[in-house]
Formats: sequence, structure tokens, C-alpha cells
Amino acid sequence: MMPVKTFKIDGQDVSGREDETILEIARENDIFLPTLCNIAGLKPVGACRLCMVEVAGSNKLLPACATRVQEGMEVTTNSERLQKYRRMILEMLFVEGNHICSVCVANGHCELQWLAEKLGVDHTRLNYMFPAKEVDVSHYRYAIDHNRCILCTRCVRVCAEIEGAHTWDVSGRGIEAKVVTDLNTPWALSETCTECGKCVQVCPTGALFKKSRAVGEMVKDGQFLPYLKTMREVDNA
Amino acid sequence: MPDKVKVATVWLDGCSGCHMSFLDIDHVLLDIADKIDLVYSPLVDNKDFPDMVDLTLVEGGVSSVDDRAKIIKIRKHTKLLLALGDCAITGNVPAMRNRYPVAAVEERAYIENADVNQRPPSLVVPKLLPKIQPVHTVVPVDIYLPGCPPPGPVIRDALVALLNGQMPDVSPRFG
Amino acid sequence: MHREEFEQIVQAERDKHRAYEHHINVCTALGCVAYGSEKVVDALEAEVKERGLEHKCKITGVGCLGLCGNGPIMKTEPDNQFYQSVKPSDSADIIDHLGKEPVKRIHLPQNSPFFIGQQRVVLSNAGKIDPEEIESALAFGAYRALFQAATEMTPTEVLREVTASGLRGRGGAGYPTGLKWSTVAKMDDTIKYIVCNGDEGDPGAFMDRSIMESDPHRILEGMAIAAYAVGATEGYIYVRAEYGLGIQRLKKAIRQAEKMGFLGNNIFDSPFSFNVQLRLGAGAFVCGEETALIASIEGQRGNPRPRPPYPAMSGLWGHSTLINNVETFANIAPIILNGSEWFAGIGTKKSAGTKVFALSGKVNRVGLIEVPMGITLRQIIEGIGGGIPDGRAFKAVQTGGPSGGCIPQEHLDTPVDYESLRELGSIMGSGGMVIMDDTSSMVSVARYFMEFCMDESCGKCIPCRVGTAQMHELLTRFVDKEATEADLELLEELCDMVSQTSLCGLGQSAPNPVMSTLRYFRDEYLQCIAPAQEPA
Amino acid sequence: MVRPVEVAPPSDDKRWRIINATMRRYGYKPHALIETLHAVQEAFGFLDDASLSFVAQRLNVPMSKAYGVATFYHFFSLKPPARHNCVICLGTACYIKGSDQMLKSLGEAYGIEEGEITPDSEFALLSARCVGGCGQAPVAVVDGEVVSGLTPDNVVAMVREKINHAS
Repeated sequence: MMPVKTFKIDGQDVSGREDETILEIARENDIFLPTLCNIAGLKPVGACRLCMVEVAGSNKLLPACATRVQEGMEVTTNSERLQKYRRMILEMLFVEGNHICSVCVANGHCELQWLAEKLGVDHTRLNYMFPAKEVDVSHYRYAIDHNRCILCTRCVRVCAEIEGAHTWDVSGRGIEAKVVTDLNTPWALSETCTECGKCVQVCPTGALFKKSRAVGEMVKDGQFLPYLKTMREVDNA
Repeated sequence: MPDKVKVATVWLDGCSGCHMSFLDIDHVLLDIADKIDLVYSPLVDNKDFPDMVDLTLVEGGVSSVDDRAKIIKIRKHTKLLLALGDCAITGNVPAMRNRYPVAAVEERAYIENADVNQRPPSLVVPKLLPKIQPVHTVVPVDIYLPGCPPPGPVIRDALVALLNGQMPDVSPRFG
Repeated sequence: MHREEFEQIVQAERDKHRAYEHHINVCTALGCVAYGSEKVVDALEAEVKERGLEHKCKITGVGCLGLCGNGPIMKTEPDNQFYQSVKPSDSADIIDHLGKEPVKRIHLPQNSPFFIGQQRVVLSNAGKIDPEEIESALAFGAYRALFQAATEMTPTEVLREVTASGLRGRGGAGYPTGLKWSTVAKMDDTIKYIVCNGDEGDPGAFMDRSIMESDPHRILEGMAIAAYAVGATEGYIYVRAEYGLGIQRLKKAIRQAEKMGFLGNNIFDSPFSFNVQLRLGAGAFVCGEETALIASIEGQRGNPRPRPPYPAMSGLWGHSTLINNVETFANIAPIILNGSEWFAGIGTKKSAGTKVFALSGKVNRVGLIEVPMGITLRQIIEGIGGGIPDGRAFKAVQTGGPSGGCIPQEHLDTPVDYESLRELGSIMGSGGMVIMDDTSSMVSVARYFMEFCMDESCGKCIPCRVGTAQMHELLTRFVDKEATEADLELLEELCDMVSQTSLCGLGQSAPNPVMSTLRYFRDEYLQCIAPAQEPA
Repeated sequence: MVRPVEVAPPSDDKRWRIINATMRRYGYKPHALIETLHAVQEAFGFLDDASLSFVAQRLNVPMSKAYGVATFYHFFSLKPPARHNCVICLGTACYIKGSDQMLKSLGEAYGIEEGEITPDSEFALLSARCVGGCGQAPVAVVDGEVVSGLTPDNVVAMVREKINHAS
């Protein structure tokens, strides 16, 4: 028997099994927490830092996706400080790549774009970095545009954890980090890719897409993977 | 009519789609027209920016020395500056040139892709800045209306609010 | 093995050592090697041979003697005379003067201010033993503490000693070592690991390298005692691949210790077994962070992961793991041998013991020093370090590397302990202490560290990956004197956001050098703000 | 116990035996990846697709993961090394004493930027975050040997002398 803990999120009494995370319980109770790297069904990595919450008694912010519930904890999900940090995180994502929503296949279906709208990001004071990033259109069905990649590593995890192919991984580090197939091989020449398309389905932006999709046409297929439970759908449900 | 609000619009490096969208607000345009004086705009024939206007809508990013001089001057002569659309706010599509050196961009545009008169731009073409920049990195901006273009109703609501003396409260999105 | 047997081995080595009338110990740690100390060893050996003194006079390549800036350094025993900047051509004179007045022109007097205020605990055998010969280490007490712990004490007694000593982690954060050990000891896990963090990556720090090069057995002994105390059987030493000499000496030390039965199965014929493996880093500063280090030992990218779970609960391959830094382990043997009370008596109440610092930068005497905690920064810089060269004025001392800060003149009388340095906006760090004079621009220094953090960011979490690059860009504007007031405001906001939201210590502390220079040298930033531009 | 995959080395070069021995010592376990890549780089001077692919398959590590590891750690190089190299230390102590200027002087003398190799593959100009020689700052490591007593003015001559001496 897994012990159940009761605690508070934004003053609301909630309960969760001790192996559940704050994020899971928040979602269960329709309490909004933004996420980008998290996706139900894949191991949490705590990388995007959007779901950081305040916990009374600790001066450190904690990622809700990677923090287990504890008896009596008092969680605050939406303080002014957290909102400010979240907006800044989104701004950072916008300036580190080349996100040109108006010509993107995912326009209108993009989690980054949607979160920016929801959290009220209408411009950024950060410096656009305008990096020179590649596009790999070698594959006959799929393509990756690194300009739109936010390094959430959902593709890496779904490929390794669910498909078992581990075609994707992250290369380099820091601001130079990039997802690659095999030995940075063009996608078409990958020896391990099974062409299952899971990576395309979990991508939160228009970085991974099906070919022949025009602007705004890259809609994720909700039926394709039953565990494709993004924050967005949960919130819209 | 002394109490008419003086409005200007300016077109920097963009496709003019935001101006089109502005015109897309249909009959509200007529209501607004009663309340404003469009003193300077690509839509009207007035060469000089007036001494002081109440509101300027700027479309497009700052791409050339000419754009930069223009927006710095306009900022001095306008009370409220509204960045209209993604190009003004992020650089957007025109900023796709930013990863290439200016010389390569000009080579591509004026020589490689030209059918006739293959030569670099002449003196009358304003010199390009190394990178297109959002307007607010050059001068302070008061209001942001992202979108490519911002939909007509968004522009309408923003203008109506401003004419009523309120800051617009819209939740627009990029793209 | 009984105590008598162990004592016999030690006594035999001591006798061998004492059979020589004179010892000449030449530093062969990296610094002095760069000054040509190996040639000095060769010349001395040739001279001894020529005079037929091989049985009377022993030349030993030893570890760090401290004053690295004036290398090669050497010491004669039993005369106890130090020589500095020794050249091969000095050999004859040095041997002529053994047991007599020292050679004046290269003499480094014992009463040199460099030695005053220093106290060697961690480095007590550095410069005495031949780091490549376990016999030499044994003659100076190596493995005696392990013998005592493993054969005469219970694990609980060892834990109690370490806890009572007040030792805190020397890697920088100062977490109580005893508490860490007790946590791992309490974990109910079939396999436990000991990991020694030798991935010293702070620019301006070379303490751990010196310990590895000078007294590798001290580290192994500390790890083995820890293993005994917490119930671990496997150990890993993770060393930067750049530390070639240290790696070579550690490898040799492990082999020799295994051969003597101090590592391996049934140590001292007891049921206690402990095996140590060496793992090489490959050039990633972030691997000093414990979860990243664990990932790296597992053969993966050095990406940190969120804590909890802490390594004590789930570390290497998911097992309970104790991670301490090189210097922390090097403190263990003396604590066991001399008792926790002795150790707690050194330093201050909350920061017990000594700390090794790598003193460098714009200071007259550059080198490796070991001082009791609580000594003031002034005593170190003006006393041991001999002040600022070329008649320039002191400006700041940087401690804690890219995670630390710059401390100005007015705080020089602050005692060196974990809490005081943190209050000043810096940290103890692993022990780098870089002195800057009035020619150093604090804005450039801040940018230098930000560039470091940007290059070393693993890229996993957004605030660190993008934030460091953004702050670097802003700081470049300041260095180029093109910044605006808005830039300063944004820089401060980024400092706050990155430190609050980053995943690991690298990102959380990356803004520290900026925040501390903003705190003490804000004027320098303001001077870099360009006057408002008129349109062209 | 998983039987190691039988994979033939990329060539019959004898150095592959050293690589194989390294992997065998760790039981062909995936966690031997970094140690094995160290062995490859020591034997061949750099890592290429063939060696990465061989090591990855032999250790049962996904290729993308091997590539990710090889590019994460800056000690590994995916390009063939130059005949000589000079690593300028940019540690704090060296930086304070002008090592960035030394880097500039050398870059100008050899016509390359930091991290580049001269077109004739003779000389590579590299930098390190700290070689731990802070006591002798500023220092450089020329063909593996630590050199001290450098200034932006003498560094080019000192490096040339070291290199000429070696060849």
C-alpha cells in the first residue's frame, strides 16, 4: 500500500500518493502549471524550469514535475515572482532560436506560442541571438528545423524510452547543444530510425514535422499515441 | 476640430500586411476616422512628420540606417509609440537575413536573383544595418501588438481602448 | 594483520629512511616541473654518484613544497633548509653545504613570512614523501589511520569521530562531512559506493592537483576509511584528464596499495573489502556537480539532474553513494590518528581545521598554502603572499572561482570561514584565491567568469543555457562601454532569475561574480554606460 | 549476461587491439564509453565516425548517445590533430596576467583563431580553462609540455623554439 499524503496547492486541499509529483496532483485538480519538457508517459527531466513552484518553508524554488508530494507541504504555483520568471524563460526560448511563427508549420498548434500568449509575453527585452541553425529535410517523410527546437528532449526520450530505437540524442553542450540522429547523420541515412513518427508527435513546436505540411498545418494527432498528454490538452479538456 | 487625436503610422521593414490589417477593421474605421486625424502615414500624402503626434503605429523592424534615423526622430515627436505586428516586435521574416552578412544578402538579392541590371544597390538605396532589430531595441516602445499580422479586431480593440484613454488589454500572440 | 605486523612494516621503512644521513627533497609537482625541477633531480643524482655518496645522501622527487611561483623548490633534511629557484648548476654547492650553513644565494629562510601562519594538516606529508613509493609514505604514517579504523574501531566510532571533528566539505559548499557519511551509513542498500571528486575545474585552483601529485595515498586512505564507516565496497576517483601527473601517481598508488593489501579484499585480513577504480573526466567543469559527476562515471553526458533524490539515497547506478572532494578525504587520516578534539581545536568553531588555498594572480608570493580557518584575508594576502608586486595597489581577491565573488579592500580583515565569505557575497569554494590589483577591471573579470560559465553550461536547463549567454552579451556591452541603463537593469534581473531557477549549482551560482562586483564595484559598471546617443 | 556483439574493428590497424583490451577490461559494459573514447583518442589522436560507430556497437551504446558524449566533453576531438599544438591557459591567474593577449599574438603569428589548425596541419592553437599551473601564470602547454615565463611579446618566439626543437 502506497501511503497517501495530503497537502495544499494554492490553499486548496489536495492529496496524492507519495510517488506522485506536485505537477501530477496539480493537473489532477485542474490547477494550471506551464510545462514544456514534461509530457505524461516519459521520464521527467526538470529541464524547462517553467513548472517551478514555491513551497512554504523553503527559499528554493522546486520543479513541480520532479518533486514528490509531501505531507503538509504548502505549494504556491502562481506568485508574481514565478510569473515573472516563467515569462523570462519563454523569452529566452524565443531569442535563442529563430522562431518565426508566421511561417511555421506549427503556427496555431505550438505549445511555445500558446504559452507565450497565455502568460502574456508580447515582446522581449532579451537580445535575439539569430543563430545560424540547420534544417534537415533529407528524410522522405519527416523533417527537422533546428531553428525551432527548444531542446526539451521529448523526441530523445520518446525514441529511447517508448520506441526503443534511441535514434535521437543531444550533442554538444550549452548554447551549442543540438539534437542529432545517430552520429549526426542526415536523418534519411540513420540506421536506427524506425520511421515511427513518435518524435514528430511529441515535439511541442514546429521543429519536427511531417513533410508536405504548410504553414499552420502541422497538427498533432491526439490518437496517435495514447500517452501523448501534453499540458495543453489537459488544460483545454 | 482641436480635440481630434493625432495619429501617425509608419512602415519600416515589413510587408505592409499590418497596414492592410489596420484597414481590415471595416466600419469601425469610419467611427475612428471621426475621432482621429491621420497626420502621417503611407496611406496619406504627407511627406513630413508633424511636430508632435499623440500616437504612432509602427510596422516593420529597423533594417537600414534610414529606418533607424526615422524611428529615432519619430520617437521624439510622438507621445505613444505602438509596435504593430511581429516585424516591429521581433524582426520576424525579414530577420531571416540576420544570419548572413549584409554583402551576401545583397549579392543574393541584387545579382544572383536579378534577371536584368545585375549590380549592387545604388547610392539611393539606404545602407542596410548588419542585423535587423526589433523597434524597442532602438527606441522605447509603449504598446506591443504582436501578430503576423495582428488581426483586424485586435487592432480595432486596441485603438478603441486608446481613444477612450485606456491602455489596451488584449492577449495577442506571435504569428 | 595484527598491529605488531603493521608496526614492523612501518618500522622497516622508517629504518630504511633513516639509513641515509641526508635527504634532498626536490619538488616534482607540475609547477616545479615546468621550471625544470626534473633536470635538477638528475644533476643532483649525478653529483651524488660522482662523489660516491649514494648510501649517505638520498635524492627524492617529492610533492608540493608550497612556493610554486619561485620553483623549482627543494628542501634538505634533517637540516630543514629550503632552496628556491634552484638550477642544475647549483647541485655541487647544495651538496657541499649539507649539514652546514645553507647556500645563501638560493636560500629560502624558514622564517620567511611565507611560512608564518601556515599549518599543514592535509599537506603534512607533501614534500616529505616520494609520491611514487608507498614505502616512503608508510615511513611517514600512511595507512596507520586506516589500520586503526578497520581493525580497532567500529564503523559507528569512525562516524562519531568524523562528526565530532566538525569537518565540512572542502569542495566549496561546506556541507558537514559527518552528516553526509551518517546518511549513507544509514541507507539500507546492498551496494554502496564511495566517490572522490577530483574534477577540480575552477580556473585558478590547483589544490586537489597538488594533493594528488604529492600524497596520493592520503586520498586512498581517506576513501577506504569512509568505505569502512559507511559500509561501501567500491570506490571511484574521478580526476580531470588534464591532470596527467596526478593520474599517473594515483594509478601507481592504487596498484601499490593493492599489493600491500591496504586496498582490495579482506583488508588487514579483516572482512572489510574495498576496491578503487580511477575514472577520467574529459573536460567538463559541470562534472564537479555531484549528479553530473555520477552521470559521467556511468559513461554518459555530464548532465545534472534534479535533487532530491540526493546521491546518498540514489547515486551511482541508483545505489547509495558518498561523494566527497579530494581535500575532504585527505583530512580523514589525521582526524582518526589525532582525534576529533584535536581537529576541532584548529580553525574556528563552525569551520574547523585548515584549508588549502591556491594563491595566485597579482601577489608577490604565488603558491599553495595551507592555513587554519579563521585566518584573515589580509594575513594571507599581505603576510603569506607578501602583498602586491610592482608597487601597485590591492583591488580585490577572488575566491570560489566562477561560483564565487570578488572581495574588496574594506573586507580584508574578514576571517576565512564558510559563513563569513558567504556573507560577503562570495564562497569558500574549493580554494582558488586570485589576487587582483588596480589594473584589473572588475567588469572584465565578471565577463571572464560569465564566459567560463557559458562555455561550461551543459545546456540542459534553459535559465543557465540561455541566461549565461545573455548575461555574457550584456557584460560585453559594458566592457565595450556601449551599455545603457536598461542593460544594467536587465543584467540584474537576469542575475536574480538565473540564480533562482537554474537546475544545478553551476547555473545557480553563475551570477555570483557579477552580483559581487555589482555590489562592491558598481561605479565601474556605471562608468561603462554610454552617454545617450543623438540620432545621426 | 549479455554476450558482447561481435563487431569487426574498422581496420586491421594494430591499435584496435588496445581499444579492444580497454573494453574487455570493463566487460564491454556501456559505462566504459568514456574510458574507451579516451583510449581511442590516445591511440588515433581523434575520434571519427568509424571509431565512434565501432565503439558504440561493441559497448551496446546507441550511436546518437556515443556522439552526444563525444561532443559533450571538450577533451575529445572529432578532427585530426595538428602535428604540433599549443594550449594557452585561460585560467583566472593566467588571464589576470594577460594570457588572452598571448592567445592574440599567437593567433596573429600563425594566422588562425583559437581552436583552429593551420592549413598545412602543422600547428593548432588551443585554449584551456585552467591547466592548474597557476603558480607559474601565465602558462602554455606546448606539445604536452608546460611552459612558463611567457609574455604576449615573447610567446611566439618561445613556442616556435619549442616546436623547432621537437622536430
